[in-house]
Amino acid sequence: MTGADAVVARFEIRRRRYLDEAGQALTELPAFATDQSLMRRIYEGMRFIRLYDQKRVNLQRTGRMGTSATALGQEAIPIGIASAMRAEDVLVPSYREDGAQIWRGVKPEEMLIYWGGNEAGQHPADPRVAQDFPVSITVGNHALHAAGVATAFKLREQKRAAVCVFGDGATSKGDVYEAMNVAGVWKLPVVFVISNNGYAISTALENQTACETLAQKGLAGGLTVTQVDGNDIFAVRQVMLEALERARKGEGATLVECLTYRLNDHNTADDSTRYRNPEEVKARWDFCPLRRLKAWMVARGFWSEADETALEARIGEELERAVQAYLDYPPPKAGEMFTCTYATLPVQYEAERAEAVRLDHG
Amino acid sequence: MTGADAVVARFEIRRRRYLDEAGQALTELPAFATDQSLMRRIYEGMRFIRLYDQKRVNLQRTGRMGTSATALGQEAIPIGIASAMRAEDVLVPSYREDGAQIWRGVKPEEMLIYWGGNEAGQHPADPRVAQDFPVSITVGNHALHAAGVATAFKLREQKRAAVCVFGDGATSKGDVYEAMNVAGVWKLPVVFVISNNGYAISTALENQTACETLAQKGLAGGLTVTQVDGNDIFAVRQVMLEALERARKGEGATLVECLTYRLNDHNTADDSTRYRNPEEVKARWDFCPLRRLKAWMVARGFWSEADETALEARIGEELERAVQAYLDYPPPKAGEMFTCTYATLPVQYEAERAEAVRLDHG
Amino acid sequence: MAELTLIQAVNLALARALADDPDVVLLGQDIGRHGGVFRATDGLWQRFGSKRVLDTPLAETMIGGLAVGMAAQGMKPIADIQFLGFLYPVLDNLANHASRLRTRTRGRITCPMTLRVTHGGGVNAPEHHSEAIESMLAHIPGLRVVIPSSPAKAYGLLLAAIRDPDPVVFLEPTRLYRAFREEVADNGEALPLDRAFVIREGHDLTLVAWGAMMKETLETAESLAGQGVSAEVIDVATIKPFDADTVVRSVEKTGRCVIAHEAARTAGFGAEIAAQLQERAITALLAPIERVTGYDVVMPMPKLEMRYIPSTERIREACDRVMAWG
Amino acid sequence: MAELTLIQAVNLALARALADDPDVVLLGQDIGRHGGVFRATDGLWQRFGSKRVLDTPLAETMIGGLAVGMAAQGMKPIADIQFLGFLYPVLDNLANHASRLRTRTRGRITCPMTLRVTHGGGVNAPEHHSEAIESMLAHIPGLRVVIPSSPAKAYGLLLAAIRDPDPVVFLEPTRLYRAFREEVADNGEALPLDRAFVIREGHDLTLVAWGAMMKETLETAESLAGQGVSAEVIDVATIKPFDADTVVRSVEKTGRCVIAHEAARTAGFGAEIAAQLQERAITALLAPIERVTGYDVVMPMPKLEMRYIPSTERIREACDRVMAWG
Ligand SMILES: Cc1ncc(C[n+]2csc(CCOP(=O)(O)OP(=O)(O)O)c2C)c(N)n1
Ligand SMILES: Cc1ncc(C[n+]2csc(CCOP(=O)(O)OP(=O)(O)O)c2C)c(N)n1
Ligand SMILES: [Mg+2]
Ligand SMILES: [Mg+2]
Repeated sequence: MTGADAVVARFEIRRRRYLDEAGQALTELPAFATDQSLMRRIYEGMRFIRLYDQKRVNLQRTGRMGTSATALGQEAIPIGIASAMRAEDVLVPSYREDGAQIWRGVKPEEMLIYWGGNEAGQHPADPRVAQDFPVSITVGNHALHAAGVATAFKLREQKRAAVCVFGDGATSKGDVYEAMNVAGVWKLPVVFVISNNGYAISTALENQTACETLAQKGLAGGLTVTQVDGNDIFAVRQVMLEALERARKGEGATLVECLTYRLNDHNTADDSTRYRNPEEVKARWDFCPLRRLKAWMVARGFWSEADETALEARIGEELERAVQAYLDYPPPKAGEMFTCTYATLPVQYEAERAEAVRLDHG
Repeated sequence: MTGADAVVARFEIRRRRYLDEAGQALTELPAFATDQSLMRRIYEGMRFIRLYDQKRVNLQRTGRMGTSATALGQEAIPIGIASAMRAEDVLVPSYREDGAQIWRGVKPEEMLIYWGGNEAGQHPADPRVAQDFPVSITVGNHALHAAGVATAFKLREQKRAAVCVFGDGATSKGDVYEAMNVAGVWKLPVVFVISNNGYAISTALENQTACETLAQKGLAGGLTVTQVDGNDIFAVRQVMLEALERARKGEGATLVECLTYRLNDHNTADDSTRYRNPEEVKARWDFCPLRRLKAWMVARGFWSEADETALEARIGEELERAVQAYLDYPPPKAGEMFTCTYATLPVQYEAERAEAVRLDHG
Repeated sequence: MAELTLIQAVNLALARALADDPDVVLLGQDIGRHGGVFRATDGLWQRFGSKRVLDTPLAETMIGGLAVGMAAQGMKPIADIQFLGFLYPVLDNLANHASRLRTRTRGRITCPMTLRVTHGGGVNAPEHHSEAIESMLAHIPGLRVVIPSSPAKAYGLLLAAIRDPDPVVFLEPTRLYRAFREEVADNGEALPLDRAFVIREGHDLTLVAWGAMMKETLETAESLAGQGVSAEVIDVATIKPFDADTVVRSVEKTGRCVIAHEAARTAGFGAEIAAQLQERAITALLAPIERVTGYDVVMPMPKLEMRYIPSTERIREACDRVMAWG
Repeated sequence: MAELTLIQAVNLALARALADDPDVVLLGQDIGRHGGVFRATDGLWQRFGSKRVLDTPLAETMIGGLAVGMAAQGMKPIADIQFLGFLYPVLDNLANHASRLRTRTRGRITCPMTLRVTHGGGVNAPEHHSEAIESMLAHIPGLRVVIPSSPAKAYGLLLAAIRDPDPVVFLEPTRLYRAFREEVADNGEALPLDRAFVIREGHDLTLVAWGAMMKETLETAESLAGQGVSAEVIDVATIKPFDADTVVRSVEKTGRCVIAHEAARTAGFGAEIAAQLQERAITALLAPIERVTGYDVVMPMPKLEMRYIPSTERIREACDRVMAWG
């Protein structure tokens, strides 16, 4: 290049990592690593999602569940996020964070009721999650909702943060960018988390963007950005703790890119062999976040095979109960369509309701 | 920060500059600087816009023109862009690039006919601009249209480039980001130019984004990005030449941020004293791109006061002619509404057309 | 009581809402220090500060999405979109989120937001500034759509929209912003969000319109009176929910009806009104219901916009046809 | 001639268009190697390559905007939006650009693009996957809106949409994708874009519907026949422009009409049809025109969607009311 070029800005993207694939610490672990009971709850939470996902898929395969997506191989992300959040924070999830929603207080059967095709599942009983957003089926829209929630926190001077989770594909959407830009200029207490599992259905990351990292997309909003090994629960949780702290302190928004891999099909309606090589998937099993954490837990003396057996039995019972509760849940009556469309149904639509109720032969 | 942070990516933003405010060269100038006839045409083009803008505003003030915006203080951008483009390239302008459109072949009276409230002005006679896009009134949408045009070039293996110009405010729009992202991943032959004049109507840049540069927004699309002194015609034109060359060579898209300042109100309907200090504006006159270039031209022996006087007379006559042509242009007939809504009007709408024609009392 | 223009009444209602309820927050482009491109928010930023009147970056989708998130927290955001042609990017949030949050969560999360946007042409504005797409909005369940036709209605309906627990799109007829003044009492009284207004009583013919079209409609009624034809004029005011009862009652009396609107004819809201009238009052109809509307063409630029917007002449011709029918 | 499902007919028409015209290019999410979430583009990427079948990043606004730019260069892009609930972000480009480029430039730049998107519910899909907003699209001047009800119509109408010099939104009834097979000749013959089809002749009553609702409508006609009521059934097929002549002719014969559609009632396209019928055939009407539609509520999730979509029972009740009227 000719001419006088002065450098006016410099940026750097860093990646956080603590545990290697074998579960060996690569560096000093975050303080919380010494908290055995916490680490056990975290491991149990990750284990729970995997078994819960299996159950949900089995229900779908046997015609008792609608289409839904699992977090297979990505369990460290929802648990890392949820375990770092406070109850008063607000979670704005995509459709792959059942684990985070359940950790925060949604009952497994409530998630199943939702995925089973009933809005009632998005009205969980636990007051701690009363303000969390429902599952976002529309990819990316929810980033702006999280920014709006954070705007309310900021205007009301509440020390709370909003956390929005979305995938690598979602980063191509303009509304996600718009959310990061306003979060940057208004210094909003929000954390955007990219669950970069390498695919958007069949679209591999290299066909989604030319960016070498997704974290750098946050530079377009003037955000603090960081990348983490998303299969390393220590990295995910620690970076979330730091980002949430920054948010609550009024230091602004953070974009966290979690590197992971989708070991399962996109969802129960997908067949990923149409677009990716099973060999590729097999190789990625070596990076499984659960195996890694378990190895560390056992080595640290925090966990034993006996614990594992007991846990599986416990989760098995809990899931049996949840599935039964789901299957026993009464189907909605036609009138329900009308009850929450407006605070009070305008008289103009009463005749429609009456007809729907009259013709509801159950 | 604790933990093992590895740097995985680095970026830097550079700014291009050749002439200082006084018109002194700060470094070796681009090759084209030695081409006296080109430099004279460039200066004349910039001078033309300023006088054309004055005329258009006067017409508005006297009730003979609709709302429109001027390029006062930004003239180096449209001329730097247009003079660097080839006829076969496609310009996708915003509403502030009359100068670029006219340089490429749109007649001044055609621009006036458009701003006067008649679509006919967007159908210029000159075949060289037959594929250029009409003025984009909707902020930002046109970035995707430019990417689409570039997609056609790429699929057809044509050595052409699309150039899209928009303002600092437009960079907050999701579609502009989406355009940059797809241009990056598909290596499209497109150049996005930000005419950063510091304001989006009343919104100052610091309320638009937290980014220290707008050029860095291109990093979110994996683009080649650069910043230039937008009031330095050498910098604007040279960087455009380089970006267009890269585009035609198949080396991908570029985002160019031109730093300038809007010396005028946003448009003829605006009163900028409501939101910015006249002192601020006064100070910015020292950076006027015309004055700067003229000083250099005179010092270089490319231009004289006699030339200036002759030019003003010539432009004066040309504008008189254009204004007369505009005022003499016949108002459209009501039937025109129907002629181009579809290639052929569906019979279903014939009755509407007949009524409109019947009731057109001129 | 002061004589105010419609835009002054909007400003007054916004000021009242900001003063009454700390959860009310305005957000939009250039609404702060600048006071809005039409001055609708003039002085509000100076009076209530930058935490109540938020100047946003230039992104309509963002304005809609932020409002949804704020409303989900129980705030009462009033989002401002400068022109209806720029509302399209917000439809995603209006149709997929604002109007659905309540039912998606079975009442757990609600969306008490208001979205203000200018409506219609006739002000010599550039492209995309003069649209009228109320029927698209009326098709979105969970939403309310309101359009005032006078300063007093603007004040009362805007307060109602802001206080409503569900999302409301409030359309402001640009052509009426400074068209005339009316006495407006700043009494904080809201108007109902489901009632049409009989503006002028009559027994031969029912004229139905809303927003800026009330002008041509009332002029037509006046000219008809000159010919001894007594027209009843109804201002729909709330497009959604639509108060069919009031219109049906009128048509049962007059037997004749002409509907006028600026929006394109096909699938315009006039179709819904005509459909309901023939469903509920067919035996009373002495003639077909006529629609006088914008044509099925793209809203033209200023040179032709008044040839597109229904003229008094066009409405009058329709009335004459309806009166002469059969 | 092969017996094909509707989705196979769509695939066949796309393959034919790609083979016939080098300017035809498909773009959308997962339409390449994957073949589309419903397999509509199965095998096309393998056969025509990645320069004719483009997998895009995940951004609907982008897909619409790219198509506009490509079409402005004279290409014939066929954009694919996975579900109608994700079309909202594209409305900005459809209403402000695709439908306007021709008139904004007085014919200099045109927009011969096609936008394919699934339509309607009944397939047990998640939220936002089962919308029906054809009336919103029908309100956009400069656009054409088409919806097939059978494999053969899908083939002929899609080819017509692709070849049309203006933007066309092609709605594909998800519920019919694999519902039944029909003989489809791959003869490259297009069907007209402004004609409704009389599917079944009758003289007592006219039933009007489109897309997936043809199923319930034809079933109703069959059950009516059992009661000695002869119903004429019309498939609108092209929502915009709407072929009112065919429907008017039928109603002038039968004097009775019932319209059925999945979309919410208020401002649905049924209103436009009813409005035009009473304008043009009021003297022939022996009863009010009834609309049997989705309710004015948010499209419910699977557990209730079949209570929302008009059932044969609801359509039959309306027919009985209309037959018994007066
Ligand atoms: C706006 C929108 N467009 C398209 C879809 C269909 N869709 C559902 S998931 C998905 C891929 C999302 O990929 P990514 O963001 O990476 O998240 P992941 O599923 O991998 O977790 C698509 C295209 C949608 N739900 N919403
Ligand atoms: C989508 C959209 N939103 C709002 C407007 C109204 N508007 C016209 S120009 C403008 C400011 C644009 O600022 P910038 O992008 O910096 O360009 P500049 O006018 O400064 O050249 C706005 C908000 C518009 N035309 N389009
Ligand atoms: Mg992904
Ligand atoms: Mg600017």
